[in-house]
Formats: sequence, structure tokens, C-alpha cells
Amino acid sequence: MSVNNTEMAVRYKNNFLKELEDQAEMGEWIKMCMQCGVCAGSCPTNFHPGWDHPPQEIFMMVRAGRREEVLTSNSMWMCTSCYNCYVRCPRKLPITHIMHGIANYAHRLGVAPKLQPTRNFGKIFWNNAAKTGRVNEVMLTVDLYFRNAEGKFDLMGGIKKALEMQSVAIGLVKAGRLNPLELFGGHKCKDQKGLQSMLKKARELEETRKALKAA
Amino acid sequence: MANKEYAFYPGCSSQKGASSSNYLTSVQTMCKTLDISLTEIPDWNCCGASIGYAEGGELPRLALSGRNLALAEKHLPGLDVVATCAACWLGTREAKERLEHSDVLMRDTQIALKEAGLNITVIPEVRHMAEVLIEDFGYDALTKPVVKGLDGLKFAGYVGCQTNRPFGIDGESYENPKYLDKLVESLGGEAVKYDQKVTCCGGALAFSEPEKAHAQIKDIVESAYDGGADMIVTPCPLCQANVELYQGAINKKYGTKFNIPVLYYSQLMAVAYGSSAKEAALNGNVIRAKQLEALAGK
Amino acid sequence: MSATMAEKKHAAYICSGCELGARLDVATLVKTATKEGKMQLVREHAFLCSAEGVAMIQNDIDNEGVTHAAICACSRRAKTEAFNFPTTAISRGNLREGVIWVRPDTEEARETTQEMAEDYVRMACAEVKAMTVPSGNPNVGGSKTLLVVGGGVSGMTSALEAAKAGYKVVLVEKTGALGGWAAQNYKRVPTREPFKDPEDTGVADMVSRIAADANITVYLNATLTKTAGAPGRFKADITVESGSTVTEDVGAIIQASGFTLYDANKLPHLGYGASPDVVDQAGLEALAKAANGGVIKRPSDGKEVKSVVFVQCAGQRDASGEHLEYCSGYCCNVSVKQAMYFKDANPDVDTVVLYTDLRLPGNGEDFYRSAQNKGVIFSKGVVSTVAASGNGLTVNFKDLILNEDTQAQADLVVLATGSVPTSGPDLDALNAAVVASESKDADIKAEADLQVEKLRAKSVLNLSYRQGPDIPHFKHGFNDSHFICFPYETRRTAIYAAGPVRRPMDMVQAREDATGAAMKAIQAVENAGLGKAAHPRAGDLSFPTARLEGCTQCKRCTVECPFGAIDEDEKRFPLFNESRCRRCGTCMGACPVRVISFENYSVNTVGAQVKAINVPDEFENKPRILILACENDAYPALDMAGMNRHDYSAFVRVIPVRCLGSVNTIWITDALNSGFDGIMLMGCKHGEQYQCHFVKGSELGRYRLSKVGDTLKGMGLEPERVFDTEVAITDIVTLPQRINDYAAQLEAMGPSPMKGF
Amino acid sequence: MTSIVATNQTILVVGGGIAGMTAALEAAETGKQVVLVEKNPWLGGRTAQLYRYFPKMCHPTCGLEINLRRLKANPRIQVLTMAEVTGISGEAGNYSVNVTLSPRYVNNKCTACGECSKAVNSEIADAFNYNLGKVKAAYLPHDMAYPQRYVLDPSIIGTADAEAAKAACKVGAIDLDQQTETVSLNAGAIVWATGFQPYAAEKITPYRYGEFKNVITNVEFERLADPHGPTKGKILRPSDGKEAKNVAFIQCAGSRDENHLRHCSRFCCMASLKQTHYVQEAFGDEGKSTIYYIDIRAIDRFEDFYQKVKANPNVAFVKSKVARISEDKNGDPRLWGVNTEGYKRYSEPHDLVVLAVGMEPAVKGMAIPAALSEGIVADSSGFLAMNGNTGVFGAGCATNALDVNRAVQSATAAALRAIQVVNQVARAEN
Repeated sequence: MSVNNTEMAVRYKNNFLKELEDQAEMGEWIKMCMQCGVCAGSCPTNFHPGWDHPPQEIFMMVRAGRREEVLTSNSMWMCTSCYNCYVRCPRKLPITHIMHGIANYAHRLGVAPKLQPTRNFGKIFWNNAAKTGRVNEVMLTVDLYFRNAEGKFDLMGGIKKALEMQSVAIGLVKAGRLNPLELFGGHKCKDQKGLQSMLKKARELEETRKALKAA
Repeated sequence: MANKEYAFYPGCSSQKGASSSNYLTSVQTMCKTLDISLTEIPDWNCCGASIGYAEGGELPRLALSGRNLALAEKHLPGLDVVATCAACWLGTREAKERLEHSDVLMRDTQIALKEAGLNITVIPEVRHMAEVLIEDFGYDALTKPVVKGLDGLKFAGYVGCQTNRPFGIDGESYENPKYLDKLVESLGGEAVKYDQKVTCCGGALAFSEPEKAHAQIKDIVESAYDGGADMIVTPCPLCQANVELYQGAINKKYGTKFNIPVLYYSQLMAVAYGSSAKEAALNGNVIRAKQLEALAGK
Repeated sequence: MSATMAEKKHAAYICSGCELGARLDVATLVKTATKEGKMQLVREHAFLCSAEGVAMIQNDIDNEGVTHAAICACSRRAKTEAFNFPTTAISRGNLREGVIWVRPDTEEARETTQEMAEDYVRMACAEVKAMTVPSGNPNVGGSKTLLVVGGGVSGMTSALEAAKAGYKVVLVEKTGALGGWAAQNYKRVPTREPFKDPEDTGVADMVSRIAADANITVYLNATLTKTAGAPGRFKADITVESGSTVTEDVGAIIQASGFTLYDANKLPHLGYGASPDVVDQAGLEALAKAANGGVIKRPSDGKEVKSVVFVQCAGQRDASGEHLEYCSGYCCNVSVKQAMYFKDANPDVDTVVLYTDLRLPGNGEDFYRSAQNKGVIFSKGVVSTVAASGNGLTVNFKDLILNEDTQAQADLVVLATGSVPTSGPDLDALNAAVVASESKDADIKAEADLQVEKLRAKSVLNLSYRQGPDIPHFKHGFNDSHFICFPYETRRTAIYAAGPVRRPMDMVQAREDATGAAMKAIQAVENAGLGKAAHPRAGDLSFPTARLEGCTQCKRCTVECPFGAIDEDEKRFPLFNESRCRRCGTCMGACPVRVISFENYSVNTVGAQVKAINVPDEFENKPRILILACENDAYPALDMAGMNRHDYSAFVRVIPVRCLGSVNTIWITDALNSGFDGIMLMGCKHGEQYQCHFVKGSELGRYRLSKVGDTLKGMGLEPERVFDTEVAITDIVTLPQRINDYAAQLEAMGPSPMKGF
Repeated sequence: MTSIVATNQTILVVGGGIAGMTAALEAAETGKQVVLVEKNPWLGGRTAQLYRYFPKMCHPTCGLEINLRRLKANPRIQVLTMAEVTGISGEAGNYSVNVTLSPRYVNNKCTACGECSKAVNSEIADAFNYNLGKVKAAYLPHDMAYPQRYVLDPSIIGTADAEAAKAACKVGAIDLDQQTETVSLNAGAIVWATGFQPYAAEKITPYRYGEFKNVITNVEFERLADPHGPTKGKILRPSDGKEAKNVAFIQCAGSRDENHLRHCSRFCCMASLKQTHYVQEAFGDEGKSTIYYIDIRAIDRFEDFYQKVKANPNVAFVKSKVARISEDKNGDPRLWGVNTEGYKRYSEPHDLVVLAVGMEPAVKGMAIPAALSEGIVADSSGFLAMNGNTGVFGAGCATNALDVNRAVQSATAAALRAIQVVNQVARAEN
């Protein structure tokens, strides 16, 4: 393959590695990988199609300075948080968290794959939980089904998906494990004010900390 | 004065009308028999779950868990925090470890907690209910209250991921943990041998990329059947939901005829301890566990 | 104390324990020993290895004047602590492992088994009569001083460790200072916990300890111009810069002549020579020394190095054969260390190590982790070329993990080129050139003379040995030992190679190796002083003697000795240097006129056994097969076959030999003449993967015996009558089968026509 | 009561494997008094349990024979088998050592005739063959066991079997009254050559050793290939005795792994390369080997050996640390992982899996007596490292992960270090 020289110039340099050490959760561990590949083989989604790069390969790409490819890769978003890689890594790298960290960084930069469904769901989930401090499963489902990847409300798409899941939903309602009334508000924390300002402060602190490192 | 007391962290999915509300019901029944008193952490919040990484970032997630820990410490001093949900337990325990190992993170978390008028001095132990049963009671003690042994019933003990890795139950192997089997056996049931005991159910991908999750769930259910199991039993709400709810979809896609009940260990215990089907929340199963219901009805 | 003819008294002891009494007619064996064995004293005992049995023998030695005893009981490998009579000549008749344990306990087998036993009694008697107790080599040298050649870490270690044990050392270094390669280093790879950072080379400390050590004499700018003599009495001519020569008396020699880096000029494709910013590991050490902890600057323009790429296996592990085929073992560690030079001075320097297999054994893994932790990037990649580009260098390589051809830019490139031993000339090449130089053709001669001069100039030891001036090479020019269990066994007694001259190694290994070499050298001088043999017949007091009046000066002994022990005197007779000898007997086997012998092992001790064997005239059920078995592997294998009760033919008679190399063809012709139907020769594997404990012994023996074909033809015998079979000590199951197959083959061939003559 | 002659000029060697034997022999052949202590009933250690050596493919028993002959011929070495050092006090040049001897129940009258074994019925696990087979409870540990004396297993003492053995012995070599005894002796210097133990493979849980019958270790594979092993040299897999023609070798099984052994054990790569020859030897071109590795560490001239194996079309190399093993219905172990050279997934069944388990120093976890810890310390992997002036010296695999050749060098060096101490004592006393 041919690579243009501007990109070449940063190949196999510490720049990107350093960037992730500063910006990505647990990024300081990436350099410790010895390329044994046990993580790749341990990942349940590895044996499904449509997976670009296993963790070990991502880590090698980081060292090779392939910034764009790494950050736009869908690989990190394949993580099911099963922790197989984490417990088997001979170098004790917290691989699950590193992958989450890189994903989160790519997401923050806004370069992560737009239509990546897990990225989308992760966003929906967090906002759902952070809104009241407790997950509202009904709203979660609605947001998941009735919003497209850009977050726009999408009735037809929603109805289609809902129909697919109809039997499941009915089963749950029958079993008392799905309460439609939650559409109109459900469980929430009492101390909303405290909770929200806590989260706001946490977000601020994190941003400043990372900005400082970037500087 | 109860036999044992704990600060209880039920988690979102256990709430009334939520996807694992039957888990909570059966746990409460089980605890009554074992004389365990669970005091809910006042105004607890979501743990952020693993999937929270995408939008949440590190510190906000730590703050969420930090808040629960601070509340537990404040209102229920000296009590271990016990979670029934694998994700809640894992998220909270990870937070404990990170905060205890990083001054920077602890400092920032405290600053955030201050906004909610809270702070952490000593982080309590964070434990999973299964851990508590095994370590604080032990299999023999769990056998004692059995009045309706699960004799002749075959269970596939599905441990899954997050109660098993990275922390797991002390002394168990990641690849072949035995605690769930032993639990089943201590209730008189038979734990079948099958090889997908710790296979991931797909976790959050069940929502975002169902086809990937379904493929894994298929492997799990298939091998449970191959092992000769009548039912699957698990300690994790997400495992329970994923493995139970998508059997229909999988049948459609793969032409299988799956219809195997997926229960919580707590439901088995409730029944074995002589509680009614309702107390064991067997009505909370989408795929009904007829054999258990029959036993409970006797 | 050696017994003279006058006071000889021969006794035989026959054991009836371990079922021998039940399986054999011991009374007849006693008769055999008395009548045919001509033993003056014969005793039977029910449990000969018991305290009482041993006391009985000892009493005969002390009070009956027994000087020679044939002990007919179990194998010579068994009960050695019981049958231990150092002042008496002892032979062992192997009636247990060699007879009753390899024969079925049946009526029909009884007769042939008995015949077997009787022969072994005859053989034991005949052998012991031909033996005398060795009195030790009289020609011992007294020097216990060690000569160490080479003043690098290996040589300095040998010197210091030997001196610490109380031995005098002469240390010869060809340059003007001690320290060798290590002295060129800025720091060395860590040698102890936590294996995280480079540490001081320790050279200065060693040099000062040597200076302070009264036991060590150092010659700088000095070379060894002549080494004559033998263990315990070497005379080493040491010539110093001025040209003056000192002669030192030394007892043993340690060759620690070290290595040089593989010449990077042979790697133009990696940019060496094209750009001053491509250096080898020595070049980088020089830069690091200059920087002395500060930032490292590149040679071309003195600019601070901001990025460096290390190319592993440069000119090594090369299958094409153009460069080094081997791996030098230490280079991965060294590159890790050198990358740290940069990182420790400035963490922002980009350091990339390109490797195919990272080889950091043992705690090297900690060093590797430490480097990663410091931000050194490791990439599994194969470098194709290094080219100057603009103001820097471009390293083109294939990233094997990312599976793509790619490149990296660098201010500096370091080539890990590996080591080439300073091991003296290849003796085979030299000897070939010497032969050629005797050519009549003037051109060939001139060419050869030049070659001889060139090769001789490379000599490190300049031994005045007939077989050449240095230690023979093993592989890739290293002076290593071929043995796994016995790494110090070179083919020159009391001369030990140490450090990177014997195989590529790092400093930690070199120090260990040099200490071990000092151990062996000390052992060698001690034993040379007592006239004892060195490994593998350690402690053997026998030594070869030659009846020169019968010698035809054929030179076979001097050429064949695997250890270069035999020179020629001014009258061109073989001159034995006993303390160089390893007692394998190859010279004895090679001698066409049979003038060479050992006191306890000779043409006679074996020949007498061959003659003692009763070869019946009739063939029916009584063929005879002679087995000459190497005592190191074949004989133990036969013993263990017995221990496992694997039967084999009752018609074989086994005689252990020190080495196939010691087998003299006279034994073969005698045996054939006396009517043996077949002869099996059992020796160790030879060739590149030889297992012969005397290196070349089995090979030389085989070559020699392959010539008996003509003899056989001359006698009108089929070539199959002599069968050479390679035996490993583990052939416990297959060996009896091979014996039986051969017996069957002879059965089919019919009797030897020589029978009854 | 066992009597040992020893003074403060005696060198005590602990461990009778190839390192210990070498140290003892080199010292004795230099004229020193040596006491050699071995906990097994026989000498030779783990090398005696190997079928072949790399890179020569020669047989360890060949060198053992020479070493035993050196030993038999040397009056300066006293050998104590079934013996363990239980206490050390004193300092360099003057140690006093307690050695505890377990009863063999067979005295030196034994002629190794084997009658006792015939008489005994009960069988015990065959320790020499890593318990892959069984032996009679009255046994000669192996063909080259030295001392060449039978052993009675404690389990039969007090039973009819023991009496039967005693009755069968015509030379009165069986002494059922033998007791454990502790003797104390002097020593000027000590060589600690206690060797290594193969890493406990069951701890590497993803590989299911102990659960899946057809997952074995490299040391066990040596016994399978050995004609004197439990399968008479046939490479048969444990589950069903089927010929194992498709063998997988998993490198770094425990080594280079912070969950297990943090060090590289050095010998395992060469051992597996060697063992591919066993497969080839047994099945010719039908024998297939696959080596799963991170880095092939065929150091220095061993590279030749690696290149030869690499050239063999029946041997495949996959750069991958195997993630896990599952078991197919037919008993085939199935390996799951990713070939990291260009990201290739695999899920491969094999007839047999050989775990190239690494070395753990046998001293690990063993309480180093106070007198030793002065001069000798354990590194992070538990290997012995020298620490200043001392009369105690590590040798062989007690000091590092070494192959046989390097272990012998290390032992030879240790012998000199010990001699330095006793020579100093001698000089002081003269």
C-alpha cells in the first residue's frame, strides 16, 4: 500500500501513543502490550464477521501512528465488556477499559463511526440514566427504537423495530417486568439537584484535566 | 436482630416493574428464610453500567458509584454493600478499587461529591449476593432450610461474565467456576456439565447489535440442552433477560425450537425453601418454569 | 604399586548368588577357571558382594598374595563399591546381566547358557592375566599456573576466580588495556534485580582487582607466539610489543580470545557506509560514552538525535549463507539497553526496535517490560533497506503484525550485527593447505604457502602440536564443545575455551562460563600433576606406551589421536605426551604393528579373551558371534537389556572396549581365523551429531574397520561376517533384536569355512 | 545410623540432578571431599526423565552413564539419597548441616535382582514417568537408577506385601524397621542445586489441563516418546489411546505471564522444536506439529536447529498466544485464537496438545535457612541470586531458567566458588 509522506512522517513515533496516554482512560497501558494476541482470541465478537481490528492490533496501530484508522475504527465498539481479554492478558493490561477509553475519546472527538449502533446505544443509555439518576427502561427502548443514529425521531423505523420486538414486549408486560406507564416518568433519585451538579462538576473536572494534558 | 445485615444496592433493573423485578422479589423471599436483613441504600443511583463508557467518561462514572458508596457509608456505616446485579456490583467494586489506588481520581471524585453534599472517608466492601451466600453462609448453611429438594431437576449453571471476571468469587477459576453448580446441588438439584458456562451473552450488544448477541445466546442455550438441562440458572439480570427473551427470535432465525426457562439462583432457593411460586416470582418468567411451579405448588 | 611377574598370583571368584547357582553349574565353572583359566586360587561364594564375600577377597589379597582377581558375578557396572580393590588387577566376568538374565530359564536353554557362562569365566581369567595395575604417568609436570589468553570480561573473570582459589595466573592481552568489548560499553545489561535499568560495566573494578592481585601477572600488548609441552608442563612464549619474548611455565590454558562484531560494511543495503548516521552497536556505545548520560548526538552533523531505529538480526540468522547463520543471543538485550540510553536522557526521543523474534530469556523479560514502560516501541518487522532521505534516514520494512510494507523516519539507525569469534584458523583448512604446499606444482605451492601463512597468522595459541596450532573449530568457527552434558570438553586436553569465543553469549553468561573454565583448568593441573587422565576417563592412571623398536613410523597414531596427544620426535618416532592423552586407545587400535598398549587395556587383554573363547568345530547349534561393544553406550545398553530380561542369542560373546576407535583389526582376523562365524561391532553415532565420548574415536574406528573387507575376501569369507552397527544407550529393546537377527542371518549363511582349521 | 565423614573442608552439594552431580564431580575430581544430598531415591534429576536432548537429539542417559561411572570411580564423594537438608547454621568455611534421611527399607546388601518386586502385589503411581503409569510398590525407579537398589514404598510398610518382599529377598537386604533419621555434618561450602519444577499447568485455567485428558505438559510428552516410558515410546493420547498424529505445542504456558511466571523459561522453545522430531519420528509425514508461539527463542547456535524444523513441511508455526482450549465431542482439544501476523482467526482441533510449561525454581516458596539468606537471595521469580560474601552458591536451574548445557556450566562455576572457600579454610589451617 502507498501512504503519503505527511502521514509517514508520524509513523512509528510516540505522538499518538502519548496522545492516548493523556486523553484515553487507561491509555498509559497501551505501550505495555507484547503482541501475543491472547486478547484477540479471547474476544467473543472476534469470531463474528464485521470486526476490523482486535485489541492487540489496535495497540500496534497506535504505536505505528495510524491515528485516523484507530479513532474511526468500529473495533472498540464491539466490546461486550465480558472481561475475557482483561483476565487473560499476560501483561495484565486492563484491555476492556483501554478499549472503552479509546472509544470514549473517539466519541468525544466526534470521529467515531456515525452509524455505529453501540455508540448510539451507549449515548442513549447514559443520557437516560444520568437524566434522573435511574434507568427508565421504557424510555430507553423508545429512544433506541424511535430514534435513528443521528438521534432524530423516526416513527416508521420505530414502529418497524417495535413490531419485531412485540412478542418480547408483551411477554415482559405479562410478567410484570415492563411497565408502559414509565413513559410518563418513572423511578428517579430524590436529590436531583445534588446529582446533576455532581455530574456537571465531574464532567468539567475531567475536561479541564484532559485539556491541561493536551496543552 | 437479624442473622446478617447488609447495605443493599438493588440497581435499576430490580425496581418495581423493571426487567428483573422478579429477581428482587425472589431475593427478598430467600433473605427472609436465611434471616438476612437488606437495608436499601437511601436514594441510590444507577451505577452507569459498563456501556456508560461511551458518553459518560471516567470521572462522571466514578462520581455515580462514588455517590452510592458515600450514601452507604453515611447512612449505613460499617455495613458491606451488597448488589444483586452483576453490572452494579462490578461497576461499584471497580470504582472502589480505582478510587483507593489513585489519589488524583479520589480527589476529583470528592470535589464532585461535594456538589451533592457528600464525601467518602472509608469505602465499604462491595460484594455480590452470591458471594455473600457462599462466603458468609456456606453451602451447608444454605442446604439446611431446604424443605423441597430440587431432586431430579437438571440445571445448567450459567455464570456468564461479570460475576466471574475480572473479580469473580474467591477461589473459583474464570474458565470453569463451580459455585453455581454447588449452589444447585446444595438445593438437591443436578448441575449438568456443559461448555458454555462462562460464554458472554452479548451484554449491551443485545440491544445495539442483536444478531451478534443472538449468535452467542444460541451457543449457550444449545449447549445447555446438549448437557441435558431442564432449566438455566444465573446470577445476572442481563444474562437472564438476554438468554430468556431472545429464544423466540433465535428460533425464527436459526429454526431452533428453544424454550428453556432461565431463572435466578434466588428463585431456586425460594422454592427449595418452601416458598410459593409467587414468593419465588416464578410468574416473572417469560418462559415459565413449569417443573418449579409444580414443585412450589405441592 | 605395580606387580612384577615374580609375585603374580591369579585368583578367580565365582558367585552363585542372584540365581546364578540355580541357573548354572557353578562347580563346572570352578573347574573351568582352574583348569582352563589356570587360576592358582578359585573360590565359590553364595553372595560374593556381601561383606563376607568382599572380606574373603580382601583377605586373599592381604594374606594369600593375590595380585590378579577375576570376579565372575554380575556386570562390571554393578556393585562397584563392593568390588573395589585399588591395588589389585581386576576383571569382571558378567554372568548375571550378560548370561542368565538374557537367557530363558528353560531346560533346553540350559546347556547353551552354561557354555556362555563358561566362556565368560575363561575370558575373565584370560583378561586379568594380561593386565597389570596402572602405576600412573611418570612424565608429569609440576606447574599449577594457569595461562589466560584474552583480557576481556571472560579472561579477567577466569584470572580473578582462579587466583581467588589460590592459583597463579598469567594473563595475556593483545591490546594495550584490559577490558575488551565491555570496556567499549557505556553501560551493561542489568545482572540483578530489578532488571530495569542499565548498570555500570564493572570493568574498572575488575581491572583494579587484577592489579591488586599478587597471583596474577598481566602482559599487555602481548601475544602467544609459541606454546609447547603438555598439561602440567606447557611452555608458553609470550611476545610483547618490543619484540622481546618471555617464556612462562604453565599447567593449563584458558582461551578467552573473545569476538569482533560482524562487519557492518557487508550490509550496504542497510545504509552502513552510505550514511555516518547508520552505526553498529559498538558505534552507538561510542556515541553514548561521548554523551555520558546527556543527549546523544548523531555523527553526521552533531544534531541531537530525536528518533532512532534499531534493526535486529542485521546480517544474522541469515539462511542464504551470505551472512551469519546463527543468532548472537545478546543483541536483543543490548538494543533494549541502548534504547534506554536515549529514553533515560530524554523521554521524548522516539525509539523503535524492529525485530522478528525478541530473544530476552530469563529475567530479560523484566528488562523488556521496563523498556516498554519507558516508551520504547517494539515492532515485529523485517527491514529491507535503510536509505538516506533529506536530513535523515528512512527505514523500509514489513510490519508483520499490521501485515504491510511501511517505513519509519529516523535521525539515527543502529544495526545489531552480532558477533564473530576470534577462534584462530580452521585447522582442516590449514592442514589441507599444508599438504598442498608440498605440491610439486610451483603455482599450487606458492598459492598454498600464502594460504598457510595467512591462516597461521590468525593463530591464537600457536601450539607446537603436530595436529595444528589451535583448538579445532566446532560450528560457525566457534571453539565450543559438542557435548551437552560436558560443555568444557575441547579436543585439546587442559585447554579450555571461555566466553564468546566458544558460542555467542552475553556478559552474565561469559562470567559464568569463564568461572567454569577456570574450574576445569585448575582440575586439569591438579590431575596432570598426579598423572591422572582427564574426562571422560577421569582419574584413570593408565597411559599408552609404545615399543618403539617395533614401530614402522607409519604415523597413523599421530594422525588419528582425537586429542592431538602424539607428536613426533626428531627421529620421527611417535612422541607420546601422556598428560594430553584421554586414554581412548585410538592409537592402539590404529597401530598396524601393535606396539602401543596400556597396562590394563591392550591388544593382549582383548586378544587373549578372543582366544580364550571356546569355538566348537561343529556349527549345528553352536555358532559363535563375537561382539566388540563400546563400554560407554553399547555395553550399558546390553546390561539394561539383561535387567529387563530381553533374551538374546546364546552364541554371542561380548567384550567391552574403551571406544570403537581402540579396536585393532588383529582382533577381527584372530577371531575369524579361530572360526567365529560373525563379528558385531557396536559403537556410538558418528558424523556431525556424533555421540562418541572421544569425539572422533568411533568414526576413526569405523573407517579403519570398513577396510577389513579385503581381509575377509582374502580369507574367502562373506563381507557380512563382520557387521558394524551403531548403538545408542537407549537401544535396550532393539539391540537384542538386532543381535538375534544377525544370528539368524549367520545361521542362514552357514558355518564359517575357517572352522576347525 | 548412617555415618558421614565431613569436615569444614568438605563441600556439601544439595540436589543430585545434572547440576548437582556436575558440581560434586568437578570438585571431587579436583581432590575435594564432597557430600551429595538428593531427595529422590536415585540420581540424575529431571534430565534423566528426558528422552532426547536438543539440539543433538542424543540421549541424556548417555551422559548420565559417564557421570555415574565418574561417581563410582571416585572415593571422595559420599552420596545420600532420599535425603533432604533440614537445617543449616554457621558461616562460610564452617557450616553445620542437618540432613534428614527417609527410609528406603532396603539396605546396601541389595543386588537389584528384583525378587522383591515379583513378590509384591500392590502398585503405586510411577513417579519417574510423571505418574503416567504404575509400578510395583517394591521398585527400581528406572534402569539407570543409582544407587542400583530397590525401594519399598512406605504405603506397603506394615502390610503383607512388605512381609512378602522381605521373605522373597534371599540376601537380607530388606529392613522394614528402618526409620527416618537426621544426621548432622560439617561443611565448609554449600552448593545449592535443587533444580526446577515444571510450572503447575492446572493453574493456566484457559487450557483446562487436568480437565481435558488430551492436554498434557512437555515433560509428560518426553515420557510418552521414550521407549521406556508408559506407552513404550508410542505417542498415544491419554483419553482413548489413539495415535496422536496431529500435535499442538503451546509456548509460554505459564512463562512470560504476570499471572503465572514473570520470566521467560528459555528452554521451552527448543524443547518444543525438539519434540516435533518425536512426532515426525513416530509417524513420518503423517505426523503433523503446530507450534503456537509469541517469539521463538532459539538462541545462539540453536538457530540452526530452528531453521531445520522450520524447513520441515510437517511443522507449522502460528504467532499467537492461544486464548483458550475447548473439547470436541470426539475428545479432540480445540484451540481458539488469532494468528497475530495479519490478524487471522483460528479454531483448530488437534489430537493432542502439549503445553510447553516453563520452569519454576524448586527453591521457590522453600524457606531459605537463615545462614543461607545472608549470602543468597531469591529474585522476583524465586531464582537464587548471589549476595555478597558467602559460602553458599546456587547452581543450575536453582539460579536461573537454563538449558542443560548452561546448567552444567553454572554448576562447574559453582564448584570453583565452593573450592575457593574450602581452599581458604585449608590455607588458614596449614
